[in-house]
Amino acid sequence: MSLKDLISPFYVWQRAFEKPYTQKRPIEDRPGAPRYRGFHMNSEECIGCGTCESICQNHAIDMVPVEGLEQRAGDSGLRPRFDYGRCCWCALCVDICTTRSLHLSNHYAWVTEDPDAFHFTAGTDAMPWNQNSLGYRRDDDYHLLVHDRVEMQALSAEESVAGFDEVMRGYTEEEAVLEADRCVECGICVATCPAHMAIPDYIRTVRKGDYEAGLRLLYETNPFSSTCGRICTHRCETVCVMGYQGDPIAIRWLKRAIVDRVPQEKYREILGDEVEENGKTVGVIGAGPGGMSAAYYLRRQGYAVTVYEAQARAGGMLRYGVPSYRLPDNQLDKDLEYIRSLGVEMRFNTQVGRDIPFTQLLDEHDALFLAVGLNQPSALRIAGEEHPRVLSGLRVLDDVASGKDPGVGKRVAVIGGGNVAMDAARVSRRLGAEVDVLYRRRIEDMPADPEEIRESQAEGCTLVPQAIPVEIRNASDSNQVTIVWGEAEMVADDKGGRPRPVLQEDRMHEETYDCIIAAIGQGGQIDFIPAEFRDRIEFKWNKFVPGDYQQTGLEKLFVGGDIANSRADAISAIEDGHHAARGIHRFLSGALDG
Amino acid sequence: MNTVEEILDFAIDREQQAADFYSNLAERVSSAWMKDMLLGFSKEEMRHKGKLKSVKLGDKLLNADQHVQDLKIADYTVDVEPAEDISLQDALIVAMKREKAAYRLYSDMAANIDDPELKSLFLGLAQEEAKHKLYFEVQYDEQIMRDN
Amino acid sequence: MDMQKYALGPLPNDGLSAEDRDLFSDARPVPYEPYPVAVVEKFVNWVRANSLWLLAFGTGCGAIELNPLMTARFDAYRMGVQMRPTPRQSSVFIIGGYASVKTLKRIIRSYEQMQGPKFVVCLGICPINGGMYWDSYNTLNKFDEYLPVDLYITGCMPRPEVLMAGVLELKKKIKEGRADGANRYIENFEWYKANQKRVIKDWNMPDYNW
Amino acid sequence: MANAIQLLADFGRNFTLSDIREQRVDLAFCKAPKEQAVRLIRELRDDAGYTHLVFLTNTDYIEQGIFTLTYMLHNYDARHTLGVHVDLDRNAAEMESIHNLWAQAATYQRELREMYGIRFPGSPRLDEDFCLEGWDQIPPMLKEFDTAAFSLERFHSREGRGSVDPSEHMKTLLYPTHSDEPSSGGS
Amino acid sequence: MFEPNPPIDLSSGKYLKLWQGPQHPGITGNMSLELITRGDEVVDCKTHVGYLHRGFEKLMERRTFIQNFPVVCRIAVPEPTFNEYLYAAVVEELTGIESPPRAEWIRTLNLELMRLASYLMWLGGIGAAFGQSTVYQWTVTHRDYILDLFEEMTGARIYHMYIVPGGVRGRLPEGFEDRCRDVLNRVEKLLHDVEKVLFNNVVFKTRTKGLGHIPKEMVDPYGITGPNQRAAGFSRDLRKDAPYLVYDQLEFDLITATESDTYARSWVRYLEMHEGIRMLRQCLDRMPQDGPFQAKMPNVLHWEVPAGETYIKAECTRGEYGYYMVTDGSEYLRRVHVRGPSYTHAIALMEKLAVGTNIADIAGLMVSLHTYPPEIER
Repeated sequence: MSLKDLISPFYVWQRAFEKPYTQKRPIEDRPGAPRYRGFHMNSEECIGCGTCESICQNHAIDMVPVEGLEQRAGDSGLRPRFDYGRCCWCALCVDICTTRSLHLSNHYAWVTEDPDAFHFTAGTDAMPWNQNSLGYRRDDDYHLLVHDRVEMQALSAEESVAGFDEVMRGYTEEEAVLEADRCVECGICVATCPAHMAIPDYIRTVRKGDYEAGLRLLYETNPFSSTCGRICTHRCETVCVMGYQGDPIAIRWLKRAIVDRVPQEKYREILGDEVEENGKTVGVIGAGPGGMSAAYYLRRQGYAVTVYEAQARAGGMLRYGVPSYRLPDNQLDKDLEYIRSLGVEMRFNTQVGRDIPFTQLLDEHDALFLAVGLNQPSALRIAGEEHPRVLSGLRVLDDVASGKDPGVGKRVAVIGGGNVAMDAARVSRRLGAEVDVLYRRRIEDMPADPEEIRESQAEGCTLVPQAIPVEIRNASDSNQVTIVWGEAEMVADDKGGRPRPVLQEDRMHEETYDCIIAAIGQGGQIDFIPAEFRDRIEFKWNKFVPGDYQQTGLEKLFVGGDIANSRADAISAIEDGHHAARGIHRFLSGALDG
Repeated sequence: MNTVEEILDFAIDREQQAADFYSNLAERVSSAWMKDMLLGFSKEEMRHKGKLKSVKLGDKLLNADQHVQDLKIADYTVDVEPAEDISLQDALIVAMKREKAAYRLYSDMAANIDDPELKSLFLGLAQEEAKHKLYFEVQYDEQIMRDN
Repeated sequence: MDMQKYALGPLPNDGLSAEDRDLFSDARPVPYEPYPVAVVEKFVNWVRANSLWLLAFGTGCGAIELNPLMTARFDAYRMGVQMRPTPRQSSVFIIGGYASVKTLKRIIRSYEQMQGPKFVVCLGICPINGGMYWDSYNTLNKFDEYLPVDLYITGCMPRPEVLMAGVLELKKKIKEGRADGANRYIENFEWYKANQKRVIKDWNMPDYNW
Repeated sequence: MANAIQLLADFGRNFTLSDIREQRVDLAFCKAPKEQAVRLIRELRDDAGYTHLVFLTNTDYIEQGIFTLTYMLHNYDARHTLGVHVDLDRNAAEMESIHNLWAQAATYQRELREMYGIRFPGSPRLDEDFCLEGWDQIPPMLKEFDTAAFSLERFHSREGRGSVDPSEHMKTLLYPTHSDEPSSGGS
Repeated sequence: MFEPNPPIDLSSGKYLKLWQGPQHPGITGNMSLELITRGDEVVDCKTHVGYLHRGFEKLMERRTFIQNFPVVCRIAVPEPTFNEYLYAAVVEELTGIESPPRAEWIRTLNLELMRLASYLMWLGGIGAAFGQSTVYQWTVTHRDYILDLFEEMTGARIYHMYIVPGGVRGRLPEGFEDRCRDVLNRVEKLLHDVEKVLFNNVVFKTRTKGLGHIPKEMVDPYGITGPNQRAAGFSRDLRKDAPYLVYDQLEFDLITATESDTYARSWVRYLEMHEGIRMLRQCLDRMPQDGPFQAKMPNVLHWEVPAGETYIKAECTRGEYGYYMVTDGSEYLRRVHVRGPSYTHAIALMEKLAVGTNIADIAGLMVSLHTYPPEIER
């Protein structure tokens, strides 16, 4: 023991003269740090995808409906409800939040005597911390999700324009798994998909490499999987939650990834081919995606199905309107062949009304599904349109699909901005022409798929937006044609529709081409239905207005496809067919009130 | 036509004529669907007639100052014959052109008259017709030129 | 108050062996009766509220924030709070988060040994609904099934500042005469005991630890 | 560390070692038969410098019906860690005790007895409760023990919870009839 | 080597069985010692643990790899970040992810701050165990200053959940370095005061010197690691022997002692705190200011870690802390074992050291081994 050791402890007194450590008002004066992980807040961007619920290891989050909140495309109408008897404030929910709507405030005090009180729906319940501006937010450089899409291998513009080879080459297995891995499996897309395909489920099969299970899932809602894996309008991707901070999942390509890995020979083995006949017959008018989809699901339920098709081959617009660089014939055949192999009877070159009366079909079958599509191109109805160098877009595509040369020449003007116009333009490029695409509205208004627009531009088509064709004249060369067009000004629509183009007569242009391809829209043709049924079938403008289950007032008649819906795409037609099949089955088994 | 009453009677009569035109055409067309469509047009004209009647009775007023949009589709489409195999596209063209002609008529009359009250009435009628034309133009824009 | 319940006779003390049974009291606890004069009861409650003695038993991870609370920086002593090493001297039992079954047994022992008036404050999420350990085979999910709770403070961890807010809330409750957990325990004694014995499979202590 | 593999090769002359794998330069694993394991570990400790028992633990391979014990040994001088695996029959899990080699091994063995039901005859206080008290179920670390179900059943969960699946919710509200279920007749 | 204590006949009346804990102020956390005393002398000691057993290893088997990241820090309450780091390191090694250099520096900073905070808490404990409550008041307060730093860096005081597989969760906040330096200066000043008040205190010296002597030959058979081992004369420290993170780029001295008693162990820790401050200052000076702090990650919602097994260890305040993990290629791990130093120190070692000591010194002895019950039973 030393003297120093005795005295040294008294050093403690020195601290008596220092400022005390004690916080005067700890409750009031110590808000959480700016990054503090306090209580939850949720902003209006929330779409109720439930990813927060999936990642929560404490099961502290429930997705609950919120009164006054409408569900719409891309918003489930649910909101996260937190159980503060479970939450550990790890903020994984904030890190994973797809819309970045969820974050934490720096508020941390909640004291009550009621153990059942610790529940609240963030963002909608009035909580004391809702106005807090500080608190934990995900750092911009920190990610728990993969935001960049795995790009698919594609032909370069030079390669693709050189022929009719498929432009998109498909994912390799590794690429498909990587892309599938990005999916958070929230299922928001399912409601937006017209066919309500089990998207998260089949994406999971890609991730697991179980393509057979994937194919079975696809066929539950869509017998045109190979086709849709290529040319679907993929509305699902527009609401994909991954799109809020990065690229949406390439849902369409993943569907294709499944189909590409299952050879056609194995379809019957994987999907089954046994059909239990139920003795009833259904007629299907039109062998397009809608008709064949109905045929597939009806056949699966045991109906004897006969498909009446005016053309020589099945596929409808998919065959005659979609060029092979987007959808190779053998891929369409892959889908169709399996449907036919189940025993669907096909009557080609049989146009209802011309070759066989509608009433006969009505008598012969227990029910009819009609999906004749829109195959009448709208006319330009401007002066000079009867010029022989004015072609219709559908005709050009049809010719190319049938192996004929449409003879477009070296310089082509395409009128229109839909997929038919884009395809006509790209086909013309492949046939060696310079192409201008005249469109009345702006490029962003084009109804064509964005990638069609992008690719057509890459392939060298010149888009001329806000150009209204006004007149067609003879050119000096009789093999050519001159078009007069005026610039358009966009005016807002008073009733909230898309902006409308108005011709500016003082800004006119004149241009001479080898041909003009008109692709401004199409209408339907249903004059074969006798007038006596008119009162029982609702029709507005140029479309059917079906009731529940696609049924018309003429109980035996169900309708669908482009001629019965406003979306006019393959996937909607497929769902119409499937839904009509459900309806027909209910109708014929007495479960549907006619 | 020097009085408000006379002018309105004239206009009402024109609407009736238009309605008759469509119902006559409907008689002739072969397609049940077009027949229906044309009867719908006819009904639309009868509605216009009804509106003018209530203007005459003083229940409603015509607004001469309102701005009605002109999509000018009727200007650059060709004239078509109302034949019995008329298509929806052509029927719409016929309709918008008829409305355009009516609009022209009233506008011209307004230009040639000095009486401010009557002038205003003609302008009001012209705007009515412009609205009808816009209706058909919008339908044409939406239903026929979907992709353009 | 239903005196019927307290006339049920002596506690069975089934968990004890025959020779041990003689060593422990089998008396039933009796609920606290407020002073008949309201003003007196109010005054007494005011006194109680300003002298909260915490039992030094860190039953779970929440105990970690009791150190800052009871030291210079947050200094809960100024609110009349201090730590006591034995239940006999304590009036507030802080359940520091999750309670395992093994700890529950000691919690019950300690709680029953505390002299009234006594209050239970639960810290953190785990005693509310299982919290982080909602699926653990060894931790309780709803602490209020086993002992009466007067106050819950959520958080993981609840910070010392919230603990202080909790103390203020508890004081308020006591002053208003609403902190009646101990009476609830006695009034629903059979229910609490049944719950306790449902999870404590080796019950080898008296039914009430006097 | 190349000489770790060399060392195991040397030991391999007297022991039947399998699954020799080098995870890192300072970490290797090998598998020894049950009968040889304790002798091997003793020799590793006494002759090869693996004097530090880092831990002893068990992995449950329920699909193969085995437990795999891992004796993690460390050689301070060589700065090398060696994991010795020993497979046990899951239905008759018993292993020789090493409490005589390392004092703290008794604690590990006690834990394994409680958590997996593995017996280590002779190990002190083996059958005393370790972490659990009054446990009346199968050992909790066994793969077949469902802790969530047990917790729910014994400790309950608070009322007032309930979640809705977003896509199911949207289906119910937006397209309730688009379902095959009510009409699933045929195949 | 395991040597049973001689049998004791309790019925002889010479002995008293005494439970220290779990409800006892002289116990570190929620655990208990079953002591048998003869007079003031402890003749037998048994450690009882499990009061905090939550079954982490089981719970982790049924959570995905990202879901485990917030779980692990709860294993050792006063020192959570070592769990975070080791879990992250194990998952990274099995997945083949490499966390970027900036994250490695931030992690080192984080771990050393944690070490300092944990030691401060311990220093208060050892002071209080020997009647020096002033030290406890000082150090817990200074630890709180470090918790403030953690709060602004990670968003929480206790459970930081900041070191995530792949990197760290965010950059350092604006002005953090300055505030950190300020706290380090304050802590350093405090340590000098503590030296005067505690380590030079005749009472403390008298009571701790010679208490709980661990002979050198006991170290390996009892699996003693960390400061307890270094105080017995071993120059072993994983930061030197198997450098992880950026320890190979930091200058620091290995602290050892030879006396191997409570005083020596305390003194080693005390000097290590100074080394920790030295390392922290180097981190602040040399840390990269930009660059990524997170590796490219897969979608964590269904993160499948390839099949494999590994063991990663780090030097925590108490010794060798390690994670052993077996994966089978699924979204869930097959087995994780958390190797904590308290496991051996608090049970086998404590039971041995307690025999022959004075009952009044049990608390101090316990603290001098620096054990955390939640880490023992997990």
